[in-house]
Amino acid sequence: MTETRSGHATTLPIAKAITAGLRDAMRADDHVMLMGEDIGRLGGVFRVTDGLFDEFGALRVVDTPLGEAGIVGTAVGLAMRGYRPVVEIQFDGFVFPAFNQITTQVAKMHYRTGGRVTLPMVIRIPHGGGIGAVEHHSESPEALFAHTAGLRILAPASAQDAYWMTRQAIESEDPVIMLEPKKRYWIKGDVDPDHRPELSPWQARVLREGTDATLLAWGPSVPLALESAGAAEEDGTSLEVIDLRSLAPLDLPTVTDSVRRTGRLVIVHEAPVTGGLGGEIAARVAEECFYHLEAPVTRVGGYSTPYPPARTEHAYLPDLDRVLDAVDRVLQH
Amino acid sequence: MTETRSGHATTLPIAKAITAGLRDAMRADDHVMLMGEDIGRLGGVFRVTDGLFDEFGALRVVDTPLGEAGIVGTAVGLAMRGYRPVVEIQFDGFVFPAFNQITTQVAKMHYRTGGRVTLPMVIRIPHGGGIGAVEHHSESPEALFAHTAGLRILAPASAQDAYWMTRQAIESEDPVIMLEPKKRYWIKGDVDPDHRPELSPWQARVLREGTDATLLAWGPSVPLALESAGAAEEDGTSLEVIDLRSLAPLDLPTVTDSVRRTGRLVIVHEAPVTGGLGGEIAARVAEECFYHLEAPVTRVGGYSTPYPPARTEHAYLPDLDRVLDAVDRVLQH
Amino acid sequence: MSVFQTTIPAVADQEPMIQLLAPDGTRTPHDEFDAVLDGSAGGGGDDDLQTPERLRGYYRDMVMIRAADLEATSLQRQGQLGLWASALGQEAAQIGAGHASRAHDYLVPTYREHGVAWARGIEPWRLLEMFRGISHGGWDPAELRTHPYMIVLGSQAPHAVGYAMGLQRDGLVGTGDRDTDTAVLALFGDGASSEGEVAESFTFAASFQAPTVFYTQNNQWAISVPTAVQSRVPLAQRSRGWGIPSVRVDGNDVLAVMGAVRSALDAARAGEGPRFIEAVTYRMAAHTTSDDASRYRPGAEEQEWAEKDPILRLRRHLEQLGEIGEDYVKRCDEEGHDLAMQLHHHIHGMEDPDPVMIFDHVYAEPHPVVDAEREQYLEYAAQFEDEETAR
Amino acid sequence: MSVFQTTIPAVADQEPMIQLLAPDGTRTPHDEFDAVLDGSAGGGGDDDLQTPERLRGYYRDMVMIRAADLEATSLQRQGQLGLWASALGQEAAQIGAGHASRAHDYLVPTYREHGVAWARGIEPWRLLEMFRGISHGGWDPAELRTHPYMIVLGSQAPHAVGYAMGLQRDGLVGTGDRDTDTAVLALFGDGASSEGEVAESFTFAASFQAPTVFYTQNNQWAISVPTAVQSRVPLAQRSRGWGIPSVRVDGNDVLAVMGAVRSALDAARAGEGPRFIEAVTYRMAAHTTSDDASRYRPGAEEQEWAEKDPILRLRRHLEQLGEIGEDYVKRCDEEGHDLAMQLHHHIHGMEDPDPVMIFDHVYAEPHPVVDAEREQYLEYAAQFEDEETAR
Ligand SMILES: Cc1ncc(C[n+]2csc(CCOP(=O)(O)OP(=O)(O)O)c2C)c(N)n1
Ligand SMILES: Cc1ncc(C[n+]2csc(CCOP(=O)(O)OP(=O)(O)O)c2C)c(N)n1
Ligand SMILES: [Mg+2]
Ligand SMILES: [Mg+2]
Repeated sequence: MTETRSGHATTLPIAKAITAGLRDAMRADDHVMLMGEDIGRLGGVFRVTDGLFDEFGALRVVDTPLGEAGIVGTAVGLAMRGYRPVVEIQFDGFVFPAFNQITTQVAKMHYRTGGRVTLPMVIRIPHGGGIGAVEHHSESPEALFAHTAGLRILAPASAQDAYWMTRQAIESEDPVIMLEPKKRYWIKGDVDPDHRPELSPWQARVLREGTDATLLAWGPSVPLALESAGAAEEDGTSLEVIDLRSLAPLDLPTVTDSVRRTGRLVIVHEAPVTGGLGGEIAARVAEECFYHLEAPVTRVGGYSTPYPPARTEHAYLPDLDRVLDAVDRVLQH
Repeated sequence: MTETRSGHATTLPIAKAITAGLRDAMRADDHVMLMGEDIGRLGGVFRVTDGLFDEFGALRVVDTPLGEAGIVGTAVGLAMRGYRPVVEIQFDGFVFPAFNQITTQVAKMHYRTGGRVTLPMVIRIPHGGGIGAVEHHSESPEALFAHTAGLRILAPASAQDAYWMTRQAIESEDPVIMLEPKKRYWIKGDVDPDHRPELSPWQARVLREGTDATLLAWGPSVPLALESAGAAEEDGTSLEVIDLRSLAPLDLPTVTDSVRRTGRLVIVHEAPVTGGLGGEIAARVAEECFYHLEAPVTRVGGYSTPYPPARTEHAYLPDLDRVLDAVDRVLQH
Repeated sequence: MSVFQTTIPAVADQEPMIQLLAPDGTRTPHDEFDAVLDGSAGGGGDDDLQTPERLRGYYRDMVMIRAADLEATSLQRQGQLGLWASALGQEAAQIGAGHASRAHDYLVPTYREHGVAWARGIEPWRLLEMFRGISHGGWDPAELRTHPYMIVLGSQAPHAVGYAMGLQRDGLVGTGDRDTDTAVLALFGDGASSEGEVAESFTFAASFQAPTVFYTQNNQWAISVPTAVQSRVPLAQRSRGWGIPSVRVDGNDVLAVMGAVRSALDAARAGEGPRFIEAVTYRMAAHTTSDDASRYRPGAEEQEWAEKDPILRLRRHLEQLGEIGEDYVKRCDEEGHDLAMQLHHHIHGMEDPDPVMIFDHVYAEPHPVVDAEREQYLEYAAQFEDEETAR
Repeated sequence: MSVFQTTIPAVADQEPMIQLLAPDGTRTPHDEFDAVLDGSAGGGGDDDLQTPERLRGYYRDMVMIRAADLEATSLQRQGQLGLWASALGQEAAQIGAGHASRAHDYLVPTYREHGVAWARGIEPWRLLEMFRGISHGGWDPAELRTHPYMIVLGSQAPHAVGYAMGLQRDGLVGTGDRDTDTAVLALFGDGASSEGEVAESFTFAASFQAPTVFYTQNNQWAISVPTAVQSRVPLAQRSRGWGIPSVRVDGNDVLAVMGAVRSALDAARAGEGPRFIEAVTYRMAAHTTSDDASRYRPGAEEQEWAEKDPILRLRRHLEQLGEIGEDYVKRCDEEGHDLAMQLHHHIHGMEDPDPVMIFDHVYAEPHPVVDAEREQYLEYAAQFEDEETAR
């Protein structure tokens, strides 16, 4: 694959890093195409596809009719015809009309055909809460996808990851769901499109080393985890922070290595704790680090309720106080 | 509610116990109605609604057009009009076209309206594998529903529970998903329609007491858990067996009480272990019983793959050997 | 023959659009709708919907709801609302539909149905709760016989059909008594018409002949996507492949809308099965306050539609009838202004809810997990209050 | 004017059904389809699809696939298959559609498309893999230009449209070269036609004018539910509300089917957009081997349709033409018998797969979780082998 890049190392907000990733992928491979609602002339409601319609035209940046099953389902057909469709779901809460296609088709086509068909497609979903939105615009459905074998899930939390995960998701021969940290879209970071990162996208990254406990987070919760570690440091507590990055497959070794050192794990995510991905990680870590754990794995997440009205979401979402409270609890053990 | 019962204590297969539950509920309350594909004249592909079309007619036993979103979505409207619809999804794998209605509508209508609307409806799903079927007929999607706040989930594993949970699901003011253990439909048991059980449907039941470890299972895996406990006993191992019964809400106290006594927990379910409901339970038990656990909570379940072709499913599904192997592992700790 | 036809003309743009009021206010008679509007249809004795007084009422309603709508946009700019979805330009399509329904009908809206809500007697501030982010829905659907505002496009359509199936079972269809027979009006946009759930709703409604009137406000846009992407032929034709009779009306013409909606609802309540209406109108504002329409649509188009303004049109008609004076117009404007002020004060006076409400009404019956989380939350929140107090 | 009309007659049962072969085998000429069948349409020079040799070929194909189908049912009874979905009675609808497609077209079947598969050159035992439960799909869709059998009703329809959109992007539509231009045939049943995903597929295909021919075999039943529950009007009309021209043909008439499918595919490949065909046929057997049709449908109906048997019909036609003799009929029967025997031996000789295949092809790229589970499984399975060996 030729690496036609849109530019050299630069500073971009996450949203624009994804734009750059899409653009470079489209320049490098003319079978890469985009589909979704309002992604063409408007450039998407978050402007992530801004400028791509002008550059690549209506055949490669497709404003679709308003049907998510149709969007994902036609992408399956396009992928089987040799294209690499990148689909945008406008908001996390609107992925459910496509759930049948994702669960019974996207996830299973490779398996169903005994490996004869590969399905390289990407489903981009702006994901998570905290933006003051009305109902259905703040969901965190990652656990539903993580329980569905056949899917890969990436959750970039920095501009550099946003750029490269976009590229790598598109390059993957497997279908990838990319969860974009909606409330962090405008956070800037360095992006180096010239140097492919050494770390695989399917691996977690230790963002900050520490000794007293490990904080594990992904997507929109990563900045919170870092902030919490900063605050804890002021109190003399040393927290290791891991950005999970790949939610499927889970990179457990990076997490268990850390927990074996710190003896404590706090997992932070926005989805309801009940049945959330944190439970899976907690169960696995407890299995693998049974004798290293000084305290039970503790989860900080959304409550076991639907996402509440926006003016209460500050209390629903994990925040600095709740994370530190959980850290206190594991340290008191 | 008048209790018009179809008969006195008797022995019935699980499928027919559900039939009796439906019949008695329909006799007791003429707002109870059934909807689904082939549930009328045919009596459903598993014959669970057999005879009800003849007794209650086409307005109360409705053969619908072939659209799961339409079935669940019209049931929402009927419930809002004061009916108590009981919807049949023909097989677990066909619930996904209705996933948007279940996730964004059924689960959230009560919350959305600030409690002004109640949505008493039941979604019956024959659930699980082991019947030698083609693709999409052997799924175990319970974790997806358990992560969706607003839903209740019941999983009867005996004829008596099948009868009474049917009645109680219909009586509930909340929407209930009832997962019916498809491969156990023809297992018989005593049903007493005259005496409402003392145990709430939302509570787990200790089926067998034991001291060395706890086996937790639900739905189709319950007989396997009992069988395993029987086999273990021959080896001198005493296993406590719990039937979880309600998957949402989780009755954690019954489980933790047991684990505090036995110190060990093995969870058995058919769904893929990764992201399955077992992870949530393991995480919670580890949190609450941290100092009581002698070994990590261990899960026996489906692999992290799509449900495989039928001639390999014996290796995919938990069986006696795999359960006993897991028991051995927790005992060796 | 009814204007509700199952015939799709071979050439798409041959689909007629019924108009009773021209943009300059001239009234064209209409064979079928005139009798519907004057109450003489269906045996007669029904309300006359086009008395001068009523017409002035519609005018006032449209002015009021536009004032409220503009105020909501400005409240959003002031940070009082998280978002606002303006219905500017769709007043005739909404006020007409709302008043054409009978009080005992059940209405199933989208999230942009402010005129419908107004006509149903739902106070505007109730709508704003959702856009402010203090609740997900501000009224009791049973009491106001109006479904909650719905966000997931198309999801409400099967609810409408199910409700209508309930009406059938309740014996409230086809009795011949106008005050008994009931129907459901299901609203959705041109964009939402593409959702599979809308199609399944057509299937169920047709199959069970459920008394459902599907009503699309084709406001030309689904955010940035023009209606042509959803359908190459006039949307009105969509339902005919199910045998659901349909009609296309000028949605900026309150009388055409009322004629169509009233007559469709009456057919449905009489047991004649579902109907479908396309009301051709225009979303004058951006999609929502978060949207920038200049990125995708030409100003010329907005200009063109400004000339078809539904409020202006009805006023011109009333002027031609000699049934409206400067003073009435002025009074309406003032009342609109007052309403906007009320709204302003009401919203500015709204307190944020106690977050403990997060845990309320997740379930109707007790739920140990939610209850435990509520307890935890309260204990946790108390810590902070203690800290506050300690200072 | 084409038989593909966008006009829905006001009265449902006025929808014509094109028939070229009467049940007694009499051939009726047809304005439009005759030229399609004899290759003179579209500029001429195309294959003549109705030479006596070809007609005999279709007859033989139908006999063969019926023999295979009956054998499959008996294999199921012997426990060799988990399930079988018989296509008995739908041979003309399937063999006709299969042969009307061109080799470079892409076909998207349901789970009951055995005649289509046969016409595409897919050996019957490949179909049986799925029903036996040793694989979820027995062929390479790219190689055989045929999608896998699909179980979740309607789910394949958007795939067909997406594939067709790919063809457009590949420049394989509307070039005017018959061997280049390509189209997609999307099959689904009368029941599946109610799924929202089929409707969304209509929307996408119409919007993008993707070269997709939607083809419904209305075999009168969706398990126990008659087609009337899915649609009160003839299904052929369903697509017209999207402006997708459609036609209804006698699905037990191989020539009517071929005329419709060939002409629709040719229109699609020429860039004229999607088409929809309803082939009226009958599911002669129960839904599957698990079903008991006597619970819901009258024997009289089955009898009635037996008289419309598609194989008999073609044979009668060939007899009228004097183009078939006792010996040919006998030879076909014998070949059918041989095929059944082959199938029998093939299936009985099939070994069960090693369960380690469970872990193969979950992902195309390495996946640590699946790999670890495979390892665990192998270690675990080895224990038992050791135990076996130890004995
Ligand atoms: C299922 C779903 N997909 C996407 C969205 C995001 N969205 C909100 S409004 C809208 C456009 C709707 O257009 P239309 O139905 O014409 O209604 P209008 O906004 O014009 O009133 C979109 C795409 C949604 N709310 N629901
Ligand atoms: C989404 C979905 N719902 C339900 C089923 C169960 N099911 C299998 S076949 C069938 C009937 C299909 O009828 P039709 O589409 O007419 O095809 P036919 O079987 O007649 O060929 C049903 C309900 C399914 N496979 N997929
Ligand atoms: Mg619109
Ligand atoms: Mg059928």
